[in-house]
Amino acid sequence: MAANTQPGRKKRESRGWLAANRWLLLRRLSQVGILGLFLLGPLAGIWIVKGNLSSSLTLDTLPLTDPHLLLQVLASGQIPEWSGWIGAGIVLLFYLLVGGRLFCSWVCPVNLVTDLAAWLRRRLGIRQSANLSRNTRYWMLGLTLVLPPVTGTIAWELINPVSLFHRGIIFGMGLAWTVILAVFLFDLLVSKRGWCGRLCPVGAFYSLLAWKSVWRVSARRRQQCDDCMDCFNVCPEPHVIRPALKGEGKGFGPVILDINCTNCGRCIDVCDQDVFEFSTRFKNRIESAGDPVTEGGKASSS
Amino acid sequence: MKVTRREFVKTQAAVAAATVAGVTLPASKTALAADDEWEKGIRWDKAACRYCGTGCSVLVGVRDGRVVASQGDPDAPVNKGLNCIKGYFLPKILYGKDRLTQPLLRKKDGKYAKDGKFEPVSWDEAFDVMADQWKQALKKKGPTAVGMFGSGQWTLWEGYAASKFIKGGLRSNNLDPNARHCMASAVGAFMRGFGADEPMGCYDDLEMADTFVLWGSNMAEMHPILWSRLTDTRLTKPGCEVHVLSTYKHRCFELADNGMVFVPQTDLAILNYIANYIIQHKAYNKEFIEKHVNFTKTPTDIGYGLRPEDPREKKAKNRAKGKLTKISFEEYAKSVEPYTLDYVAKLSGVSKHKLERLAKAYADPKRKVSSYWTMGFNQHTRGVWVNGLLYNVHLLMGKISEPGNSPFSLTGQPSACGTAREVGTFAHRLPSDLVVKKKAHRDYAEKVWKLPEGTINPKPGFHAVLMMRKLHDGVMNCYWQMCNNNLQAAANLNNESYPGFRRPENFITVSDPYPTVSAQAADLILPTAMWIEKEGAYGNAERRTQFWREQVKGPGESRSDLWQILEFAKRFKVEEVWPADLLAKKPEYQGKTLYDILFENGQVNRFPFEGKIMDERGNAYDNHESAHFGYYVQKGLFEEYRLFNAAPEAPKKGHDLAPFDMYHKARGLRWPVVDGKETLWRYREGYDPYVKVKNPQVAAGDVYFYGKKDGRANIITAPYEPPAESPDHEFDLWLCTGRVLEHWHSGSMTRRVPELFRAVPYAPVFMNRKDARKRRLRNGSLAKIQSRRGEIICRVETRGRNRPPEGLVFIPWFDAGRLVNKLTLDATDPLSKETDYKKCAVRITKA
Amino acid sequence: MEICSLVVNARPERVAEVVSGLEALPGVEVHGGQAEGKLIVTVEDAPEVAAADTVHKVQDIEGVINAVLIYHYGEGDSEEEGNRESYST
Amino acid sequence: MTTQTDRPPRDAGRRQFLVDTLRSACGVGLFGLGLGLFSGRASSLPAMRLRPPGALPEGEFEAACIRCGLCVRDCPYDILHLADVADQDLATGTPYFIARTDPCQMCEDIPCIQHCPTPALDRGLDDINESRMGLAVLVDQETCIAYLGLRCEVCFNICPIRGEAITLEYRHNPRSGKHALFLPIVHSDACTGCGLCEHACILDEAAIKVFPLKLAKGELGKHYRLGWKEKAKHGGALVTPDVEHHYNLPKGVEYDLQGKGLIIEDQAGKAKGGVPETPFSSNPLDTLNNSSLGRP
Repeated sequence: MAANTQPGRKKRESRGWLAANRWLLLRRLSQVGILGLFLLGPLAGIWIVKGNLSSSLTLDTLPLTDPHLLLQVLASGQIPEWSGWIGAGIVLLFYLLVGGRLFCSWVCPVNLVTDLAAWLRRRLGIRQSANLSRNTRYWMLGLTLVLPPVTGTIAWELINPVSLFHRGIIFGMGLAWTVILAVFLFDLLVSKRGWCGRLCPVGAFYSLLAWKSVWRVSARRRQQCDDCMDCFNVCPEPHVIRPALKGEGKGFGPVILDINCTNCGRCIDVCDQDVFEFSTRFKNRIESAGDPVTEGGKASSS
Repeated sequence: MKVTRREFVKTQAAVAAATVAGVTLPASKTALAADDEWEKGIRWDKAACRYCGTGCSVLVGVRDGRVVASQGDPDAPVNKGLNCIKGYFLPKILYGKDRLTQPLLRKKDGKYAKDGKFEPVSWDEAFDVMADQWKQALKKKGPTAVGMFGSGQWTLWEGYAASKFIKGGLRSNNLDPNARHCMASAVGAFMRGFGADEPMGCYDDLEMADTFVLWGSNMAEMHPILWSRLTDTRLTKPGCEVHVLSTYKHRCFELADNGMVFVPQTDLAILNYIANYIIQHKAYNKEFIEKHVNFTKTPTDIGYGLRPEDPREKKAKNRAKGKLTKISFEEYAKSVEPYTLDYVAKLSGVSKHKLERLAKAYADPKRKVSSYWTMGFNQHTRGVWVNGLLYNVHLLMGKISEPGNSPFSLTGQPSACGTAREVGTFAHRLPSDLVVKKKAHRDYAEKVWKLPEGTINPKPGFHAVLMMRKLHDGVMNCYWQMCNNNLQAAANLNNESYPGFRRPENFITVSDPYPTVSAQAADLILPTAMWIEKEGAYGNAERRTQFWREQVKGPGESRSDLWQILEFAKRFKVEEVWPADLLAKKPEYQGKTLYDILFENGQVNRFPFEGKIMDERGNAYDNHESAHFGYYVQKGLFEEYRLFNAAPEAPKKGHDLAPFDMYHKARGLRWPVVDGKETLWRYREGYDPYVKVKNPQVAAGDVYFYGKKDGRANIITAPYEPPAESPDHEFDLWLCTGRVLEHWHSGSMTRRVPELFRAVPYAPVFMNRKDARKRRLRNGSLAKIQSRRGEIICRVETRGRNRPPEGLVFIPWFDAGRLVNKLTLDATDPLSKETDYKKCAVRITKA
Repeated sequence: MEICSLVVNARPERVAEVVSGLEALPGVEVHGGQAEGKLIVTVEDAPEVAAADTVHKVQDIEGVINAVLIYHYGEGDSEEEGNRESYST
Repeated sequence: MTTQTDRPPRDAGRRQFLVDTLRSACGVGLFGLGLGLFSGRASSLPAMRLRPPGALPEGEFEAACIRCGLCVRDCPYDILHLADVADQDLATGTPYFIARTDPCQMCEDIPCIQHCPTPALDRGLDDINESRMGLAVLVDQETCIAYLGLRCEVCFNICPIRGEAITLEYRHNPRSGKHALFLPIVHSDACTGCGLCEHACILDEAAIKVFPLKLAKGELGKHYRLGWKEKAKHGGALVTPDVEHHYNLPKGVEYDLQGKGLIIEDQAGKAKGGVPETPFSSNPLDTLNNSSLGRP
């Protein structure tokens, strides 16, 4: 069971540390890079981008707005300004095209906290995890859209850790760290990958955008899989791997099409057999059967 | 002061018994019983406010050697318990964080060096280095190489001691006060018109008059309590009218029934028009003119007091000439004839209707008119003329020296009258209107000061602007600036005063409580005890002299200006400064120091000092000068000074001051004080005791201007002449400078009060909205203001309290960070030598 | 510590005499009321002379019409009065 | 569109599914309830915190503001802050400023509202003087030294719309007898609530404070109008004007109904009111038209 606590160790030993963490580093670079861009203004006075993830203005021209937030504003009965609509449209298009929950692993600052919690949980070998259904986050998403008309305010934003943490870093933390600490402890002690995996409505919202997103992880060389289970241990959403990796018999293509996959690339990093790689949703042919899988084909996930 | 339980219970018992018996116990008992711990320990005593010429009286609360509270003096007739916002914060000005506590000398590796860094030194070392520098200068170039720049914020005896030391001791007349910047033109006009300085009316005219005319005076902000009284008269007296004339709209316009904004310098034309109106309508007081007035003419085209080589000076036909020549009434009438309503309306930009209404107010015999003016008239290249033109109007109507009718020259500083003008610390004057030019005056001064005949130099010394030029040229090498911040106040800082301060061979000493702009450019800084950290006396605008006792000790080694002057005088042996023949006339002075001769002369050290000054309520006060010198210095100086005004053989009459002790009891007395009785209106029989003395046959209630030999005042003609520098295509805006209510002068005290700094932190440039938009500026944007002499950067204020017309901007000069006097031109009134801070040409661009 | 206060009615013409008489007594202080002829007097216990005795003596002073006790404050023995913290902070 | 999950046999699976759904539904519901209550409390703005110019009224502001901080960045004087989680009295992340420490400088081009992505800050506002961030109220007339007769007027001097938002009422000072009081009076129709006056107030605790409009303003009942204002607006009496009144009066007594009332001329023929030298009115028509001789 040692492998369980240190997924990717074999890869690290055989191919070196870099190969075992390539995508992880890139992801962190992206997350910290985006944070850095926002911090350049207040810290160094170089105003490339103003605002925060909820809504921002790049070089005083390009507006970007979080679509989920815009929905909540709409739900509370307010009609956003044109810059709000355009900003949300751009972000929506991007994630629809590129990668749905890409936001969670490549942009969201809270992911740093939950990854840390998951890593620590693995190292400490904490195994008990509350049996929370993964669909709770969709109920939460529903809640965030129901509360505004009922309470007349965007209630979810009062404690939304994603915007709180990001705004805290840029505009001053205040007591926001308590909410972040709660998320960390929740993930560490109460439920494995509890927040991102089960509760976060923001993640749920972006997962909906992953419906037809192009950039996917594919288990192309799934035949070489030696069942070492490292990918399952390290993946925040383990249930997405099974059909792509083991579903050849049932006619599943090699591409992980589940909308909950955050495209984090950890599986690619840790797999010693190089089973996984980034590719697109179109390359979903089942090698053995020879015929390409049409969109509507059984192999594609609904 | 601890109150033991026993005493507390005993007081309770006494009060209980008193209430039963219906007896009132003396206040202290009941106050004790009121048991307000904090109040009990405070010792209250009266003092005159440190700031403007209004002269409000305040009570200062001291506990454990620190000023802990203040209040308006409810019994003071001027302010009756009220103050303005600066007065409210008086206790805080003593305790700025960066208060100077030790003499600081520029030194490099242990020795004085012009480019050294300031290091703390002892008083002895400071005075040794200073005396050495002064003696070198005296030896090389004689008395004109040294000079002192005094202040209208000095106490009476500080001015008197400085005058004695510089004029009597060092035999140099280079002593000028900063009152040269504020009241010199007023003095000039008083002397030419009436032969005696200081207004003839008093503050009660604020209640007696029914028409007020303000000329170049933002009373609402510069004399707040007087404005409060004027407003009250306007509210409560039916038919009362307020006319306000200024080059921009300020706070007085809120109350003005007839507000007029005129083009700078055209006040000369407006006044001539009014005189013309009065003559055309035959409204003048024929009988008054025939009995009490002479008509005279003054030379015109007299230049602008610039450096001789300036083209404008070369062009002047009668440069700085002021000799009056007699003319007839008809000639005078003809001289004002050209100033018709049309001409003046076009020239001044004021509508005909408004001008006519103003002229009617003056010409209506039933109306009691009081005119008030300050720097708008005095800081003016024709200041003496414009003061005179206003007196002409009042004299034509005979509306003068009577309750309600009063041309009243308001004073800027708290003791410009008391110290600078009455004590005569001007470069051309001796105490109480005597002048160094006249032999008789010099003789009398030498007699009083017990100096050999011929000590006092007949030639007037360098006035304020000339001093800066002489420093710049290296003609004058030692300069002692006391109780003012002239580097920030003097005009043309970049080209005149700053180079003068930093010229290598000059030695600049500044005495100040705080590290001001002047101190930063000085070579030696002497920490000064301020305001109630020394026994003092101020004379306000209505000839009211007010005393106060020393309430608290100055911080660290700070000493009063008086102490510094007397102590410095000890450094000069009489042989080092007087020629042998002069000394031969008084051989007993040989080997003595100037201090011995001038201050231990049997008169100044006549009154003993028992270690404490007591008041009538048994409170004891210190007096650090008297404790140091061993006699009651202030009383000695004051009583000797009274020989100039109260002694029977004094050359100039009508300036009598009461004995020293009366002033500690009274809330100030308005001189001349004869047999303990004050004078309210001068030159009017019944009010002024000297009228009968000088003219026994005067009719009851009639006027006699005894300042002049024939008892007649002078109406002096003066034409309109353009200012020294007007806007042109390159510098297209007028610049006017001045003050705001919340700050005093250069802000060295008031900007150290947190609340006042927060209220008005930095000097903005008040600008008309259209002018701002033409230059792509708007409210709050940074603008660069340039003149031919310098530039500064300020924030634009288009919605401020002052609303300039198009073509004019206003910048207050309280901000040490925005030295507006880098822009101003050092043009002066050639007669009074007072700088015109109200007009120069600037351009403004986006910073 | 014992303190009491009295109103001492004295003949108007002999007030000065009464005042000097009163102040001669130990622990007596006159606070005011000379004008009205009604003297406000406080009596404290002096060393080995109780306040009560002094009150009686007041009656016997020449020119005193009568003395009325208004306020009386008695407290335990007076030594610890010294160490009690005084009123002002 | 549901997620792929592997399924145990049919009926147990359905029961399991129902249980799961119910559990997460009520869990989320409870959480929603708590959040709703928490948000309710945040809608009453505390006295000390004011919204930027052009903000929607308090109830709607939190609904529109998406807490992006663009206004905080655009304010040239850095007066705006975003509310912290701990600020129970304020919706987290929404912008506010505190007048006493950093008042709004009333920029004419109002930079802070130009990039707001939602209607929280009304971009339509083009004149800063139209904004209503709050209302200044001179709450304490006992400590305001202007009301005590001193010449302060710091709040009047600093106000950018002096003369409309705040004026000085001159009143006789009865105590001193010869001075006037200069009383600052705030007018709610012009005051924008920028807080410059509260910032400048020289007292240790400001006597003039800016309150949210709801706290500061009373409201006149819709049913009642102010008669003199209506008459002025209307330019004349709304109803038929009063007739000319005539009275039986003893000799030498006049009666002015709308003005001075009873005017008793004293024996010397001089009416108490004015000071005419002659008994005749200066206007001949008065004498002619009011003469009893001419009555039809």
